[in-house]
Amino acid sequence: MMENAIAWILIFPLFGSVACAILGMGNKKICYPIAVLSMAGSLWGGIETLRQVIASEVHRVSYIFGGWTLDKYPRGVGIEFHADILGILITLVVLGVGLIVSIYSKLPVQDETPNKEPLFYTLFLLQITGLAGICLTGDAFNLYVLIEVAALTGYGLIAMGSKRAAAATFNYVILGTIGASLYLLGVGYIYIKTGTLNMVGIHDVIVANGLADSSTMQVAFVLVGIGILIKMAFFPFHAWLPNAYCNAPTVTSSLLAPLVTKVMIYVMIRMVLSVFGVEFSFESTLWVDVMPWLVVVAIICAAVMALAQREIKRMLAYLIVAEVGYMVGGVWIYNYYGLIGSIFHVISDACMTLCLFLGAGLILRKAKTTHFDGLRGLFSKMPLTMTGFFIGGFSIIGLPPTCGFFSKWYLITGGMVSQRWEYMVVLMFSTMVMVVLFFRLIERIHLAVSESGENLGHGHGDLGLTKEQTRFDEGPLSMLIPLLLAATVVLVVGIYNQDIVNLIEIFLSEFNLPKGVGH
Amino acid sequence: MFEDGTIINELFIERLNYFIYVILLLIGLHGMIAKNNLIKKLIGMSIFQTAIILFYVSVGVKEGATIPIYLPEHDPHGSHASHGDENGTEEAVHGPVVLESGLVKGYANPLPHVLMLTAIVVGVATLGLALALCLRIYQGYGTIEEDEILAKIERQEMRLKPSIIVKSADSPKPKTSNSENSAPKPKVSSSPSTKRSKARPKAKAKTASTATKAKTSQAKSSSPKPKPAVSKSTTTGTKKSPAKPKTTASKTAGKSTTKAKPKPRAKPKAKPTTRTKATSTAKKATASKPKPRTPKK
Amino acid sequence: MKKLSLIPVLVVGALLIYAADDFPEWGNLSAPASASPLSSHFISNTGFDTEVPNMVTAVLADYRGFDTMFETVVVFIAGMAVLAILKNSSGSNSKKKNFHIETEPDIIVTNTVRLLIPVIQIFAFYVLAHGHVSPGGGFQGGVVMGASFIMIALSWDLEKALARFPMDRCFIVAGLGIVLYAGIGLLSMFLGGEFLDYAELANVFPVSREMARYHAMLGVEIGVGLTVTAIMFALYANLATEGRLKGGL
Amino acid sequence: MSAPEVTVIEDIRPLIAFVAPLIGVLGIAWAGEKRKNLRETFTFLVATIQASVVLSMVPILLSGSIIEFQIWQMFTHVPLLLRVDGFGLLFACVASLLWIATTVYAIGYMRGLHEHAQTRFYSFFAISLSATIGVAFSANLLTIYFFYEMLSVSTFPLVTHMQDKDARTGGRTYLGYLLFTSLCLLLPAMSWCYVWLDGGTVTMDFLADTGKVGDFSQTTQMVLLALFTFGFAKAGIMPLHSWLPGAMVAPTPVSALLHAVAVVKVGVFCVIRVYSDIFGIQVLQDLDGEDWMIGIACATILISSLIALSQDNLKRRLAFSTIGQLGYVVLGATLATEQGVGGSVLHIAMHACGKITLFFCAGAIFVASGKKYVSELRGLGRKMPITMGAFMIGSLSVIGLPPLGGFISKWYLALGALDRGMSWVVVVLLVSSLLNVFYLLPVAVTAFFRDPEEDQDTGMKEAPMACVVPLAITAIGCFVLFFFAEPILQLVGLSK
Repeated sequence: MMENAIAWILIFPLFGSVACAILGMGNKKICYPIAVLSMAGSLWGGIETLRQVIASEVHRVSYIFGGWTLDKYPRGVGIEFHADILGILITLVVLGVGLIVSIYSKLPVQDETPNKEPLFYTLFLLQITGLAGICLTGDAFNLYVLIEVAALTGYGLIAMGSKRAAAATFNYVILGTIGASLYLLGVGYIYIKTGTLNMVGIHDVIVANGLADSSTMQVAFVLVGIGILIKMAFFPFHAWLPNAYCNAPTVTSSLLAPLVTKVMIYVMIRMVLSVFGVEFSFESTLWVDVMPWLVVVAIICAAVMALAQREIKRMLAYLIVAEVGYMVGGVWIYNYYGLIGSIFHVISDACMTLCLFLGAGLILRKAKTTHFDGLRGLFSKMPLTMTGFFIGGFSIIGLPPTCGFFSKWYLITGGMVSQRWEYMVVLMFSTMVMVVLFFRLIERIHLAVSESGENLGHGHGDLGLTKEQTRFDEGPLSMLIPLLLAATVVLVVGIYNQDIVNLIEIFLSEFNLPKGVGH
Repeated sequence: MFEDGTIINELFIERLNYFIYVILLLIGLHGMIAKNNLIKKLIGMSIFQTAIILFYVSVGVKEGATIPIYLPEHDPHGSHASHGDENGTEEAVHGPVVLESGLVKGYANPLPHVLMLTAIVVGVATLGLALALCLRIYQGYGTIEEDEILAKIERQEMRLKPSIIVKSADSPKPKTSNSENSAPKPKVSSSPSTKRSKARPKAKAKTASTATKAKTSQAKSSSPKPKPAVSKSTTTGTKKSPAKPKTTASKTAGKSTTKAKPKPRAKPKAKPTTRTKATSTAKKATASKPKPRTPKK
Repeated sequence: MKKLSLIPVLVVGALLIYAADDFPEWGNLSAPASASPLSSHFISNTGFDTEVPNMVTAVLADYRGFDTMFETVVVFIAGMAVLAILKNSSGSNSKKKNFHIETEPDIIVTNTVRLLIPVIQIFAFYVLAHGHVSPGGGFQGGVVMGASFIMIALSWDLEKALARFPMDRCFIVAGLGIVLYAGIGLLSMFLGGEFLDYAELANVFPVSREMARYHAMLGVEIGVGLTVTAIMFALYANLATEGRLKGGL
Repeated sequence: MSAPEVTVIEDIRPLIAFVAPLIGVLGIAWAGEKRKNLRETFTFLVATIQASVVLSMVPILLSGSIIEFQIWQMFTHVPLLLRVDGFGLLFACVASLLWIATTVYAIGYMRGLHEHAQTRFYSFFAISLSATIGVAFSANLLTIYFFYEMLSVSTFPLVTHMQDKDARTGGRTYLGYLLFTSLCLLLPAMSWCYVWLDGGTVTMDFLADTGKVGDFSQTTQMVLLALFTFGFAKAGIMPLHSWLPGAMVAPTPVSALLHAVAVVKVGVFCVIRVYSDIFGIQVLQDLDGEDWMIGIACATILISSLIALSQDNLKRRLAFSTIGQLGYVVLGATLATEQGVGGSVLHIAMHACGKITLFFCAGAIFVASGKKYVSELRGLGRKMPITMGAFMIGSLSVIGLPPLGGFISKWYLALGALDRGMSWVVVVLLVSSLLNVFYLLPVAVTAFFRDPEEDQDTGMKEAPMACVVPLAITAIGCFVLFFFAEPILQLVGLSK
């Protein structure tokens, strides 16, 4: 059991989902415990694998399905799961978020998608399966299949939402398919030149045959890169994201928003570092010169669009787009600290986005709207929810001791080392935008002032609301506890960031990355 | 003309498949991006995926090779003609052997075929799901033309918008009858606008909307005030100064950036009181709309 | 807008043509893809490792069995997602459309189909089971099998097909297909190997390790076939009726 | 600023002083609006605990050792480290002792005005004080930044306490200035030091890394100096000062403690830390462009005093006075001489005592009479003799007349200026003291020597006891501090 822990990560949710589909036909109530249990089992597998990875000398666990082990067969004959520290860290994020959201899901799923609980949980668990698989797989084509697993479940989960969700999902389907297909094409280009699909194998062939100058490989890099950028909603390709996440059911957006974009950034990091290799990606392509400027444009546009929103979920959706810019920038400023920042930001952004979307879900449930106009007085009505929500918010701004501060610190340090001033300036700019976003929200909730600046109450803290509207009325515990748990995670990840960063440093130490002057 | 090294030779003779797949792929991509009809987009998607399949299969081709199924003489169980596999001991005697390396070139590369089997299945799954979405969209909006869907969504949002404001505005003082009377007003006045916004360009509607916007923002700002003596349609209501709502309205109009939410005044003749009527006018508008546009195509 | 969309399209085209120049020649035996150790291993060792003559099947169901498992899952997801999207979704615009046909099904059509269906289904089993030695396998067999049910729905009506294969059962069968596939993998894991290491099944079945792979592959293909059959029919039934599962085409 | 040879003692007391208010918040929130007395008992209790813990560390410091406590490792090489040295302890003493006074005062003020949401008020007050103590005991730049941000955010609900339009404007200015500067100026500056100094091993520790910035080029040093000075915008240096008058919309206890003591003093405290412990006196003296900073500090002093003259709203006048006084502190630090820095340190204590008295008085006047403007105060001195007497004492201390605390600090500042050979700075000090006289004394003079207006209601009397007692105590404190300047300097470790 122990040596197969990495397989159990996927087996638990896979069987859980089928169990939901079959058993759920008879008894809908059974789906929720199945989902929570399989997530817990999966998380156990993840933690066990992390232990193995840390314990192993090379800091990675290679697991080849079907018994096509490396001692008897060439690499790439079977499909390999290749868990290095980075992969297993992101997997743990996926599983952790999945567990928290699955606990959270009980009531919203019942209320928002009545009679569809078995379907919902089936897709939910398969979504986790796909995302966790993406993080672990060591096979370029298997990655495509898993991306599609995650994407298709995502389409289904989103389309269960409001009426508009269908149209939004359709856009997502088209863009997502373009992205995945471009990735597939890129893998084909890699295959035509290297003759293998195994990530390690590809890297070995690139180095051995000196393929860095091959135009096919260059185009393959572009295709894979653009495919992933579309999937992660990088700025010019972000069109699918806001509508999809806004109109999705609460649980769906809480699950997808923290994970999908982040996992795709992980894929980019993996492609850049492990598959194509540092020399190829950074030295022999133009991406290092071009991407930081695209990132600047992306962050500015996303931040400005977030400013224009008057609805929490939509605002958060644009924030995600901006955050994607952070992380992509952290990779392409090309240095050690930038990558630490990028990887750590993947982790912390997942935590804080989870926090925010769980909070938004609770607000929607209790206040019946997430539009800014309907939020006044929520601090007294649901103080715990608001605490959780704004811990996430402060983390996005980057206030210590939340994890957002530390990731931002590393990103800034990275920009400093690479002397990418434009990236640093834009980080500052978007930080200020986020300050405005969240404190404007606090103002709207806390103050008895309308947006245009009129006093609404009689003064002395009167919010112009009735007693019932400000009375203490928290959401159900099954939703509140996951939110507070997520908020705690945001703080804990911040406080113990050094431990995580140490792990990331172990991972990065095998790559030859510039560390800056005097390091 | 076709000497070695010329581009024509390179592209059209030796790599013809790769050239054709690019063309197919571009057709598909263009269809996905540019077509207005959702089904046509899906057709584009299928062409796109098929092009990729063609590419992969081309990669697997080997000159002079046969399909990747062992010929009878290489069959792991031996020739079917001479040996039946009636007993298990046969294998020990006649066990499977590794194919000699010289024979490998006789079989096509099986891997791309396997990959494409997977890709086909994924394509089918995506297509099925997308068709279901199309059905759902058609149920919701009665059309599968993208621009019409967008227009309808915009209109719905606009209809939704005042109701949110009203909700939050009249919720603090639900008792005062005045604010209740005034509250539904913007909702009603906005419903005929469905027709208007359809008929005229967006920018125009935006400018025309300022007046009603003043009204709605007034409703928003004034109704929760302690003094219930706020009457909606006139500017006499607010105690502070009658000019105030106007200024705020212009401010909000300036601020509204992403989506124009046009709320033109109600036309005097068209004054639908119920929602159903409004939707019927909306339907009429959409029904009439495609007509002038189709001949252009 | 349409003109604008040409720009990315042409850019992509230019990129691809640019790269095509660098490709190995079409059908070249020494191209990396064809000459790589991977490809030659599949060709030379498939028989030795698994005793399956059809390399594609062996690669699909054994070497890259993990991929195929998720491929099956993708099919399953498609069915679940379509159901999730269309269930209880009857919108305002759907009621004006009423294709209910009052006339009886055509006698010639129904009788022909009645004759054809057993043949089709047997052919489906053949395609599935004979996938080891000839082109075919779980997906192909499953699709043919699913088509037979669709044929019933087309020639009679959907209710008749649904009476034979109710929607609930559809999803149970689809789920069981995945359970069968993953269960074989799980079993081999419990027997001491990795997940999907069919050779370990030789510990409990009286066959050699190679033949264990051979037979397990058949089991896996049956699992795939079950899922594909059920989902193909479910997709048709749901799409044809906008999720109402009555009336329809 | 610490003595060269010191013994380091591991002790948890700094952490207790920091955490006690945070735990107290739980009690305060639990007691809530329904159990007012219990809630305020909690506040008082926590304040007392904090003050006694802080005071209990004084003997250790006087014996020549410092206390350290590491909370956790933030980054590689950078721990979140609490260290109690003389300067920090002095600031902690000032803040925690004045918190006790403010607690008593706040009870009188808030109840007297029947303010709303008092639980929230006391909770965030406690959090703010916790953060202040954190700043005082920080051992390196990142730790200080950590608590600095905590203070910015936790004071926001206090500034916007009134929850109306003015509160929104004030709150926006407040946060806009403070977060913009800290996130956009401070963070890059710290990152710069972290990356480019000594191979990334620099923790920017106040003890170990003093003067390492000197490795940079002159231009870089100057840019860093500017980034740090303006980055700590709580110090209120001139172009970035307008948050302080804006924050005066808060209830008076907030203005009194936070905007006369905690927040602004945290700002100047950080600036002094940077000047004397990051740059170091020697490096600063060698820095060419440093005169600019002195000029800016002087300009701040003079301009703010001139603006204060024109303010009729009493609290705003005091706010601008505060900006000017903060200028003194920064000036002392920029002078980069032993005497100058000593003057700065002393001025933190002296001005805190004097200014809090003035704010207490302003609040007491508001509670008793509802008056906010200087011009309305005619004849008030006869009705509220204690309050106005305290106001007089506070004014004189801020102006800098012996035998009041304010005199000593100004004296040291002048000495520091002369040390650097900048006699024009002394002139600036004199002129500004004169301006202080012009804008502070008329208040007391109007209250005592002008006849009351005709229509004034006659029933007016002193504010509640809870308000009057603290302001009397702090007024006495202004006297007492005059005689304790030498021990303070000894504590800080500057006295030779």
